[in-house]
Amino acid sequence: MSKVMESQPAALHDLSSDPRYIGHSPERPSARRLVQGQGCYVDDIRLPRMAHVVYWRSPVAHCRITRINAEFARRMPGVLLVADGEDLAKICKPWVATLGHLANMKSAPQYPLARGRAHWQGEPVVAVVAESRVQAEDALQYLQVEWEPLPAVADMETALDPETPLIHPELGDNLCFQRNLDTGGVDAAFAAADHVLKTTFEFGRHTGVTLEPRCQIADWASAEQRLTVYHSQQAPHMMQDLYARQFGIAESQVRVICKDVGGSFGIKVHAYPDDFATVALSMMLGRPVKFVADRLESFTSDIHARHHRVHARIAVKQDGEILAFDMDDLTGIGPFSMFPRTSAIEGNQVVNLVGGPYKHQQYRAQLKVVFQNKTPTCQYRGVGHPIACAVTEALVDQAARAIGMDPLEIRRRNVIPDDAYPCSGISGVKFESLSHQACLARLENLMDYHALRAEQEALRKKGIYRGIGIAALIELTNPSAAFYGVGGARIASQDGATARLDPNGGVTVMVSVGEQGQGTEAIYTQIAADAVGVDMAQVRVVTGDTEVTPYGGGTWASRGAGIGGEAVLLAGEALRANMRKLAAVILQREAQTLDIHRGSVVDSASREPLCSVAEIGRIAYFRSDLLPRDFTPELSVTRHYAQRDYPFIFTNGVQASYVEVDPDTGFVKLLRHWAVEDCGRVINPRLVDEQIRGAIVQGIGGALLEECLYDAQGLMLNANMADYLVPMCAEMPDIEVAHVETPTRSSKLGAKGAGEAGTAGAPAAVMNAINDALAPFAVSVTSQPLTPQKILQALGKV
Amino acid sequence: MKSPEFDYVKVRTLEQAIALLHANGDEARILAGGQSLLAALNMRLSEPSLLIDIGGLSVLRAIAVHGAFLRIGALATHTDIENSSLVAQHAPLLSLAVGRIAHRAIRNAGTFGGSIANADPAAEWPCCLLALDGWVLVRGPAGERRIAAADFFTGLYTTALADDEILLACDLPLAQRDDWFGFDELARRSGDYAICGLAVALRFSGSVVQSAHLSWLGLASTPLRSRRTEALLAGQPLDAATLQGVTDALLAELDPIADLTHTGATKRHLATVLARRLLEQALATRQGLQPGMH
Amino acid sequence: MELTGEVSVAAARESVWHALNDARTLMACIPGCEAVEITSDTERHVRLLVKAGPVRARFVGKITLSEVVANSACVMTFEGSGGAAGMATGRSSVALHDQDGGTRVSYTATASVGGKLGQIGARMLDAAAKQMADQFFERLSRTLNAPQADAAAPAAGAALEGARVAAPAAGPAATAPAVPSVLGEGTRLLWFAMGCLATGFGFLLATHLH
Amino acid sequence: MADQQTIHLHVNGQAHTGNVAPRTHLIDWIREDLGLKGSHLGCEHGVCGACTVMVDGRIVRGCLTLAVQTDGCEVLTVEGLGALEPARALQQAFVRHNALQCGFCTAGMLMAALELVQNKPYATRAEVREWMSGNYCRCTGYHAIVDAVCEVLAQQMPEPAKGAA
Repeated sequence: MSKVMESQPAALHDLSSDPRYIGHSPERPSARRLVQGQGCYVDDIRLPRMAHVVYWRSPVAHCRITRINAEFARRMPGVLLVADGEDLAKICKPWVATLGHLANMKSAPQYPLARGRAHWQGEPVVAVVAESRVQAEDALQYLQVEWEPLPAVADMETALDPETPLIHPELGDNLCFQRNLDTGGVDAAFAAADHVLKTTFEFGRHTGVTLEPRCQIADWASAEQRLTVYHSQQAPHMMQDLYARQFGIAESQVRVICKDVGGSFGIKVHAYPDDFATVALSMMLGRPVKFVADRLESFTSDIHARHHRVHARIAVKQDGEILAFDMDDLTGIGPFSMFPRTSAIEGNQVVNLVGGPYKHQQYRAQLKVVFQNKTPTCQYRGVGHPIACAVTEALVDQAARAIGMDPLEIRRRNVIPDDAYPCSGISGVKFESLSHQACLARLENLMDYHALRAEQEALRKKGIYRGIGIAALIELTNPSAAFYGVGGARIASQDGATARLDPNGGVTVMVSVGEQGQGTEAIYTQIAADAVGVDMAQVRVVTGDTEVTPYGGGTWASRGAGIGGEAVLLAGEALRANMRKLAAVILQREAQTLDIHRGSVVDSASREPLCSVAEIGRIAYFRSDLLPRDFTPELSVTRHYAQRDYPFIFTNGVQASYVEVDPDTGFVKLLRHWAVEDCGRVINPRLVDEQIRGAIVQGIGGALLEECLYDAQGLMLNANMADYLVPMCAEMPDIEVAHVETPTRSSKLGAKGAGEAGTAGAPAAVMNAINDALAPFAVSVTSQPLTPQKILQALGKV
Repeated sequence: MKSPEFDYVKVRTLEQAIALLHANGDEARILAGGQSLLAALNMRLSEPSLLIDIGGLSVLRAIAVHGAFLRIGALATHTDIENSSLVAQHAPLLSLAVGRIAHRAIRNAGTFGGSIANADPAAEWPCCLLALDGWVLVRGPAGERRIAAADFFTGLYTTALADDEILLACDLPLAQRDDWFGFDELARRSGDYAICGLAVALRFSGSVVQSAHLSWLGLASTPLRSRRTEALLAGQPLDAATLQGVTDALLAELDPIADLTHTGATKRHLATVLARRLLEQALATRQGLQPGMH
Repeated sequence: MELTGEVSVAAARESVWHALNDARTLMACIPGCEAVEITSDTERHVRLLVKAGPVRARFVGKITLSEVVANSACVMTFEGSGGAAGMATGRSSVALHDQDGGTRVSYTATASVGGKLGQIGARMLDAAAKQMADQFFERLSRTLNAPQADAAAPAAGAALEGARVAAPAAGPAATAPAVPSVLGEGTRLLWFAMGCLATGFGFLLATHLH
Repeated sequence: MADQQTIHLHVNGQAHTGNVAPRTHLIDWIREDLGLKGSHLGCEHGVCGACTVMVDGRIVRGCLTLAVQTDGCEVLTVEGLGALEPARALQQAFVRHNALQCGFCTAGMLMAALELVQNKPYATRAEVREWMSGNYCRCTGYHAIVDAVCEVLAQQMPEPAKGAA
């Protein structure tokens, strides 16, 4: 079959009488500013009387702090303050990061700076504040900290053994969280299977390596008792709430401002100990204090993620029917659950998502989340998806190989059909409307699958080993309050937008979701322009300031377009309606006979321009004397949106990777990569494609290169940019992206998330491609990153 | 990450540099390209009281033929070497290797002499210098001396250079008509230090290998010559039997040190792969199956 | 890092043991060893200057001795710090055996490096430790073959800060007394030094710059 | 206290005199003393490329260059690119292809791309990937950056050569 019909269940409806921007790829308003070096990141900001802080961090995984001698450090030029955990604990409350809906989850109280004990290499212990960064670093050399080493829990496999020391004795064990899911008939399903494939998977610890390190400026204005924090952060309102609560002040006393953010990916959606420490220091000094993590401390203090060991099985019939999945996941999360999202969510997601695209009827999963003396882990782009997808898709490929079926064909036969929705997945997740069949068909054409298989076959005869890997995936986006809110975390699942007509006819839109580079400001501009009926050039979007924008959750879980975008659409439409009412009064006509069209008030039937939007703005703001006494124009409109129909709106997609493996060296060359993505309505195709490409490369990094390597004492061995291998340009493939658009009916806009699917599917696609290339040798590798060392070992060469 | 405090002198003459080095001893450090030194300073892993910047001594940047040698000034940058037709003609091995050194921004600043003096066991230049049996020219208060590459690299980041000596240049024997050179390395990312790398210098008489130099990077605490294997190659034709012999000899001779992600055994295996591939390339070239590389 | 090795020294077991117990011999044999301070029968504070390429890191640290069998074996644990630069901890055991024409010294050591140096130097730890051991024993053999050669060892009376802190200008300068012959002193120094020195190496490689 | 040293240099064509501590690296001096914040600090050990600037027409790491070393030099930063034709073309191509997301790497990317288009007019797509691999970008996946650079190379290629490539 070469020609494939594309099925599109829910057709896209027009969102306005004159759709000009939504669905197109106009230029990003901020792009020109950034290519001319006119961005404004936290480290670019210099406030009057601003001081600089550096932290002494634990050099070992676990120790008792026996003595801190700051005498010499305090004598150094420019030093303003040296403070430790006891000093800061006086003004900042400790926190315990658990969620009510994660049954029996445990963690221990955590402080801005370690008190008595340091629990991981990189935990902040002492703060040194000086007039300049150089002076602070100079003084740090003279700080004397004495410590006694304590036994470290490094290996998650033995974290729960009785002989393993307890990191938090008061908790009784090193178990943070566990979950078991069982549909009941799993053993029967495996007994009925023609083939059972069983594999152990390993996933290395990653970290985000945002190019701009974590940074903030905390400015406590003692006179008015107000805190302003310039923060490179994804969730300004969440941080406002946390600062207010931990320091016992009113929310109204806290303002969080996020200007340009140099990449976040989940690294900057958490509340770190040094975030609170920097604020505390500003309060103690009554001066602005800037903290910018240096790259070496980023590696041990930014959250890590992904470290899982999974034993998994699949049961399959000879005809290709998948009967069941069964898996056991162990993950190590560091000594504390991360504040406030907790470190149990990633493992929980793996349980929810394994087997996700398929219609099998039996599933069993066991999850253990354990404490260890390593950098805390938490939500990072893809949260659990890359693990669940790699486990699922590798097992599906093994099943296909066992029964001699084409990998594309076995997926075609087992995915939940496009006409079966809405329905529930076997783990209990609710699906609104997915398009696995359409996406597989689209991929088959996009990559010219059969020609590629022929090429692979021909090259094998010449001793060139290429492989094709396919990965179908589901991605959780547009979360409802079920994600965090129900668990008691004050993390908003709703977002808001205020649209305001300005006197000159321009429209200002203030949105609670910020810009991290993914282009949210651009799509909000597009949506607002279409919704109101003005040119994009007339729209100005403002984000990232808790004092200016409506209250909302911010940027996480691929919700910027689906949640924030809907709020902008609703606010824009409401403003348009109010503008028509105003025009009706001014022109003495019925509102329904008028419309707003490209910056003008027009006759809705003839589209004949009647007056400019600027003219009704002028009258509304400056000549209220011309308006009837009983009419007040409402030209600032706020609308909020929360997705309430489903716990999450799932998206789906499928990726393929084409690689060449050198069996002599174990080196892998990435030749091509394809992605077909269904994120519902595509608001800006170029931006969505770029989100997917960037996310795919981030996923490839984890599959082939990235890993936080630790020794048996819990010390990180490659905590620098040269030894922690992030993907660079030369090795990465060209990536072709195509779309199937199945809009969600849970919103008017119909947009789902697109930010994480690339990361979710890439590791699975690449791992499957490598194992397809290795198939002639009858070996496979399932430990990521898939290094030359591991591939050569699998091949028996070393 | 900001450097600790230090004084800085940009010297106008070599004599001035040597005098300062002599006077300040261990507290002074020579600044050439600075691509390793300044990173170390940023991390505060070193606290010299004086940096002696020799960057202004243009006399040290020359690349020129001196008798039977190509002399490469200590301050010649990697990019200078990349662009030099003299290097391509007389020391083609360097032209083959230079593209593998880090990335352009580093190659623009990093210097040949700096790399040699830094004696990084995974760096390309020390490996090439050793492969070519080149010489290192140094000058101290006592005057100049010439040190053979084989005697220069004494340990991990340590060389025969005395504390008060400055590296002036390196002399590389001019490539001859019957010479064949090859360079290859295995790095997971372009520009990274390699897991393992090999520089090969062969002199043929007809189809027989007259002399063979196999110089390795990334395997030990210094660049390394596999001399037992070289001896085995000398006087042999590059046929299948010889190639197999080379592989066996290397397995017996090499005992690489592991790195973070590759065991010694893996490096040994990869070394044999590199050797086989480069020697097959040499064979193909000699048989005229492909245009001569040089 | 795990390291095991064996070396032959052309001297009788007793004289090797004695040499290993003579602090001045050891200071002559351990590159960069600057000072020793006796803090108890089984504990020594030591200062060491690590020099490797552009790295210059001064370490102070503590070595504790256990399981001593005179003239034949001992076990040491070391903890050393370069202050903000990093720290090293480890455990090692050394045994001396008679053999024709001299003594065979066998050793095993595990070292672990934390802090900044560990973050960037780990990849070269094995190479550095191995080289350190080789250098030490080569110098030791030379010293034993030329008994006078080591007489003028450096570093008597150098200043030293407390254990696991390092701050160039900090702390009162304590004068290290001349070191009497103490069991295992030298081997303790050796393994401490190996741990520290190892940390000093290799970050250059890690920086991937030329 | 090491003495400050006086340096005279041109930055983006403008003459500057500065008093700098010898230890101040170029990128800090440009950002803090000149207030040119377009170049960024990403790793301060020379790997990420965010601080890449041009000194005398060649790209270098601003974190591995001392300000005092650039006495008498011509320094070019992202703020000065608008005055250079090939650089302006690169900026426009980056915008067209959305070859930037968060923008933190962009100044360094543009600098690296500039020396490429000035020195290797016939670079292939693979050579572009190789050349640009000294600069880290976490957002884009590099595809769009490579597209943008290749487009400018194609624009600049003399007509007859275009067919060949």
